[in-house]
Amino acid sequence: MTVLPLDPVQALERMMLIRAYEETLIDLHGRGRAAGTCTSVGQEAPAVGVVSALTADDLILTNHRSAGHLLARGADPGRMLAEVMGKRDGYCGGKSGSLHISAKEFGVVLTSTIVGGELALATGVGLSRRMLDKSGIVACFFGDGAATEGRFQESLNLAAVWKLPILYVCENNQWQAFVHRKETMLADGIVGQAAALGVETAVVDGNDPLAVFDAASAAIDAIRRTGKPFLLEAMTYRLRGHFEPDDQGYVDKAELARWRDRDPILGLRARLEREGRLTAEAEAAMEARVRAAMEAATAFADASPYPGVEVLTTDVYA
Amino acid sequence: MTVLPLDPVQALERMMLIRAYEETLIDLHGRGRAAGTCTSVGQEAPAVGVVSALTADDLILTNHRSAGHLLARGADPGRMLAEVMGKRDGYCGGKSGSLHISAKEFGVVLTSTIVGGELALATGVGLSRRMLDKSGIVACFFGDGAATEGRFQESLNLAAVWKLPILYVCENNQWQAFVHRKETMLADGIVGQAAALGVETAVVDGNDPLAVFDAASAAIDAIRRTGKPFLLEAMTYRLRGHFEPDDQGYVDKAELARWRDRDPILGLRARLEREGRLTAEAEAAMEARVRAAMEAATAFADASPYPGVEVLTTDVYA
Amino acid sequence: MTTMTVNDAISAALAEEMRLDPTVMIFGEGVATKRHDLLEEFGAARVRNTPLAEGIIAGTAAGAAATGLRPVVDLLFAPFLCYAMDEIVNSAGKLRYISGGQFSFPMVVLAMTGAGWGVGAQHNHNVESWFVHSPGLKIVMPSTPADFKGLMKSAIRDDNPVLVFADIALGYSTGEVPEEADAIPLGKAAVRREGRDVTLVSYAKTVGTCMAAAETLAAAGIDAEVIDLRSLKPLDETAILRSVARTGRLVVVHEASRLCGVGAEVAALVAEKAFASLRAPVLRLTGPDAPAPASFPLEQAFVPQADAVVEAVRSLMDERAIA
Amino acid sequence: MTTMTVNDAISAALAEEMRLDPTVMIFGEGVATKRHDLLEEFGAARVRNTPLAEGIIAGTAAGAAATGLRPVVDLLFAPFLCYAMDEIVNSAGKLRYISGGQFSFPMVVLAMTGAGWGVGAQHNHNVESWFVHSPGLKIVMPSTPADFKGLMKSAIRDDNPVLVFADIALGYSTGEVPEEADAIPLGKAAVRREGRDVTLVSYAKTVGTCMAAAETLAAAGIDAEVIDLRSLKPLDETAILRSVARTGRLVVVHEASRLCGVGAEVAALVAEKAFASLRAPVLRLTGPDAPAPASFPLEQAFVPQADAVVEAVRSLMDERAIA
Ligand SMILES: Cc1ncc(C[n+]2csc(CCOP(=O)(O)OP(=O)(O)O)c2C)c(N)n1
Ligand SMILES: Cc1ncc(C[n+]2csc(CCOP(=O)(O)OP(=O)(O)O)c2C)c(N)n1
Ligand SMILES: [Mg+2]
Ligand SMILES: [Mg+2]
Repeated sequence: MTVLPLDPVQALERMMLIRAYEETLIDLHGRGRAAGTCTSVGQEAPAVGVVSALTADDLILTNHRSAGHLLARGADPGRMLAEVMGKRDGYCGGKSGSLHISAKEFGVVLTSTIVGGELALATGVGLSRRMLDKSGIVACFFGDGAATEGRFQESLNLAAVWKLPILYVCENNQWQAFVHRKETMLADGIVGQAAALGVETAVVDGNDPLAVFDAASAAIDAIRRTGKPFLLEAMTYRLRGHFEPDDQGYVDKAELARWRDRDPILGLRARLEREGRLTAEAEAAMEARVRAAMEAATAFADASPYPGVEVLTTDVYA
Repeated sequence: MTVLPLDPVQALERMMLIRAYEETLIDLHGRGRAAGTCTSVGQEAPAVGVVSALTADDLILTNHRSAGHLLARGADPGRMLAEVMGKRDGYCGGKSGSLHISAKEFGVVLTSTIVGGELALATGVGLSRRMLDKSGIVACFFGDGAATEGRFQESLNLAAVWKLPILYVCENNQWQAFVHRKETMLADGIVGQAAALGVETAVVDGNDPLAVFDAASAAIDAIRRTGKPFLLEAMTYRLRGHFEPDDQGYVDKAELARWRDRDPILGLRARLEREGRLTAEAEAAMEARVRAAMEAATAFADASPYPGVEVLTTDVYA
Repeated sequence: MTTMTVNDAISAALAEEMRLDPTVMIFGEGVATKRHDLLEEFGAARVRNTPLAEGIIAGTAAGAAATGLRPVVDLLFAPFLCYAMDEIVNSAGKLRYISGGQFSFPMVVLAMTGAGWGVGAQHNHNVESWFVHSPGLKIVMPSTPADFKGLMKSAIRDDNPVLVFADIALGYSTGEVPEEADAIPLGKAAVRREGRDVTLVSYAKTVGTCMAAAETLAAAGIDAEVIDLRSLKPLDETAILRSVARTGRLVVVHEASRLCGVGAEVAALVAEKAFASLRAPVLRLTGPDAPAPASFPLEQAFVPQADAVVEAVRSLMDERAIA
Repeated sequence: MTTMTVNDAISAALAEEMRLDPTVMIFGEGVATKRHDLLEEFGAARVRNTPLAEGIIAGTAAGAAATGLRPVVDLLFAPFLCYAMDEIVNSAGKLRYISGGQFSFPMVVLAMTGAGWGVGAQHNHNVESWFVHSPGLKIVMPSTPADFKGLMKSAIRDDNPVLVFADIALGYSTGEVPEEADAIPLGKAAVRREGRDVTLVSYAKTVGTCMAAAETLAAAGIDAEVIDLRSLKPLDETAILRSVARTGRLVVVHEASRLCGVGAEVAALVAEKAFASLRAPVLRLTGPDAPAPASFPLEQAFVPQADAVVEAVRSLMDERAIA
């Protein structure tokens, strides 16, 4: 299976959709219609860049900050919203909540809100690819915080020793809930640890979707070629709080401002405009499509009923 | 507090005592008088080398292969044997078993037989040294297998970030129970991981007690000077099986033979003889002292009664 | 008396004990950020953020406790304790015994649990009975601000590892707390309401459920006694047995699931030691044997409701045959 | 029929199921070294040694199970499961529910437990009740080679995570195993001895204790029924209730400690659903609420003995007042 080069305009629209989805959710939450949630505002580039480099056979594991990964993969924002709102038509029937969506039909397996959970499961998904002679690889998204859980070492070590086809994607967004990364590790990133375990690594500007796409494509090529795991660390920033609502009172204002200036959506848009690849009309059309998509999604989720209590104890056992 | 240079002749006698202690235990086990156990035969050098570099204020955490650490610290082989035999005069009143001896009076705290347990506790002991303004450092002994548990990363990372005065001593004996180290990690050792976490490291010939002493002394100096943790990896070999009895059927005979030739006791003895620092008489006297010590120890342990059932539920709560 | 929330009561207990004893400290993921007052008053050495790694947080607490400190660690949500089971159960709970009494482990583990936040089964799982089953630990799970404060103080002063579970739904509930609150001893239940017809035993948020049920029952002429266990270990067996000896009927109510839960223990205790007084079957009303759903109506349905308690009691009152 | 040990029965079940289903595999610390026969027959891809890291072993099993394999993992000793609680409880046990049924977790976790090896509390801790309390899991803890083989086969075929606890003291005990042993369904208890005066409910090594007690009691004219639960979850409530309905007396015996143990569950079940038949208090004989000591005489004293069972039953038979 071959992956087409990333169309930067499409990448922009995808990022805009992710942003709009999360802003919708924040708005719904503000109006008491959805639970609080973790957004990925500012981190749209790793989602779009990495997921665009995957094929349909590849599987994804992700964490509590997963909306971008799902949307980049083509998941329906209406069913996602429905899930977050606990509605019956959500991907998991409303049982999973705001942080947990998995969607088997898109190969988004096993979203874990236990930080580190995705790392613990990824090796097994990689192992099944190997043992069942599947061609797909596994993309495992996790945060810099997850990398301080011991499962990080255990997962990478096993993947290295067993040669499992896993693309580890660390979205190093500088924050671990209410703690800055600098308080939890001495190095600025985690590639050193991966390298010490024998895992090949690369670091990429996590606010540039095109750079991420290229780095991910190269990493995936290496995985398909060697069968071995690879760790890609995308340096980015969590522009909003940990969990909505969050006043970010603990955030260094200058640092936040610096990264706001590097907003991945504004950055790509400016670049495309500069390069004459994005007209005002095209932009307006994109905005309209995104707005329409989110309106439809909200209407869908609103219309979806809550599950009946009869499902309280279904799906416990197979 | 200053540490005297290691007297090589005394180091030899200490190693001989450790060896004799474990051979006594193997013998007692063979005769049904003691439970099976994990010996450190072949690994006497890191025990004697590191422990001799500690002062009385320093604390030790160790694992299931701990007899050498205890004996090097001056623990009474009689009370140790009594503990292993489940007798009342054992250091822990017979409750701990063959693998678990801790002896507060010697600063040997919290022996864990959960592989990795000592790594998880060491940071707390280091923290209490810091917070209570104690001068001592913490020596934490663990195996190459323990280093594949995620607690290894977690412990070193926290020690690095919090600047805890811990000397991590990895006795890399090439085995993790019935699995060769080469099956569980790609690198030949673990210093790379420690370095990636910002922990200073050194590798030493773990079959040469004098080299270990020098390396440990330098490491301890660094810890006392900088307040930061240090990892010393001693490359050695488990000459016997994982747990007595064990026919070592799974061990590569050539590798075993190579390391037998590097037996740390034979090595030091030959060297001292070569250098004319050990006479036949001195050697005989040492052997006699060790034999006498073990005879006395065995007699002591034999004479010690089993604990009464009334202590079955004592010491559960403070 | 001051009125305060459960969250404030916990903070007050922490501050007071840290003032009294310089060896008390607190650390955890975001602790220094979120407990800024404590950071200001006691400084960065005693109030610390940690890396995101529950196992080493709990292990550090155990190692520190064994060698002279009194650490409090906040592990956030009860399911995260899964990453720290070895340190809590195998180390803190056992190493005193294993060492023949050479070491003790004066430490406190804090965690939130329970339905009410809609965030699903990996944040909401009531696992207190695991720790009741394990040796060497103490467990408290209060229902009022005063109890949170008083029991938290005792937990910090205790020379053993104590787990304090805070039902998330109670965090912002308010109550009267004595100005100079004394420590409340671990292991004593509170009788929230006296009654002679039936004993309702509960803890955490479902104490309120039982109180509501008792009101309804009272209107129907049924006089329910409500016991709030507060401490799950040590368990106040005397309070339970004394009550059942009088009422002859027992319903245990909790949100944790039924099998091998605290309700099973209370029921078994009574079936052994108060059998002669029992006039009706012992009932348990618990959360279902399922992970906690996130969807609001399902999450509500997960928790035993006052109606169901009323109904259970009524069914017991009808068991005339046995009386 | 062949005579074999419990250990051989487990091996035989593994080999047979691996022959039948190519997606079955086994891994763990030393598995490929110690199960050399399996390695020879099925090759290094399906029989693997792992690094020493229980969490990732269990997590790998869960991830593999969700995506097409049927892994069996050997975690060695029950206390080591503490390192894998997140993967077993939060992932394998919950992610089917959380995902709204999108995934299932056909995996088996093997672990040894129980007194008899003298190696102390960090290797010997009977924690089966933790998993009974947790949703989404199944637990078996057999007492005979035939049951180990038959239940192990069912565990491997089951589409849910199943924990198989092997009482270490039973490893070398022998028994008859049918040549072409069929899978024994999970969730069915076995009546080891019929009797009309008292029901003894147990599992693992204390089933033998109950059988011995029953012999002694028979000599004294007391006819004990002995139920071997085999499966702790699903629990065969019907078998327990049917028996107690007839005998009116119940003693539950296990080595795990008392509080919130399986015995509490069985007692509570009976106090609710067979109350009318009960003619005497429900008794539990369990290990003490203490870590397991290593010293031989203490370790022996840790385990409930036949004498104590006999005495407990006698005390119940004397409760004439209630009959
Ligand atoms: C085991 C565990 N510990 C703590 C939490 C609470 N928590 C949720 S997200 C988070 C921060 C995670 O940081 P990181 O891995 O960097 O991901 P990010 O949120 O920055 O995307 C924390 C502490 C959790 N869900 N699971
Ligand atoms: C958590 C845990 N897993 C497994 C074991 C069983 N076990 C005891 S020692 C050992 C090997 C440990 O290897 P290493 O750390 O290298 O120490 P060594 O025995 O070589 O000294 C194993 C697997 C254990 N005691 N604890
Ligand atoms: Mg982060
Ligand atoms: Mg080793």
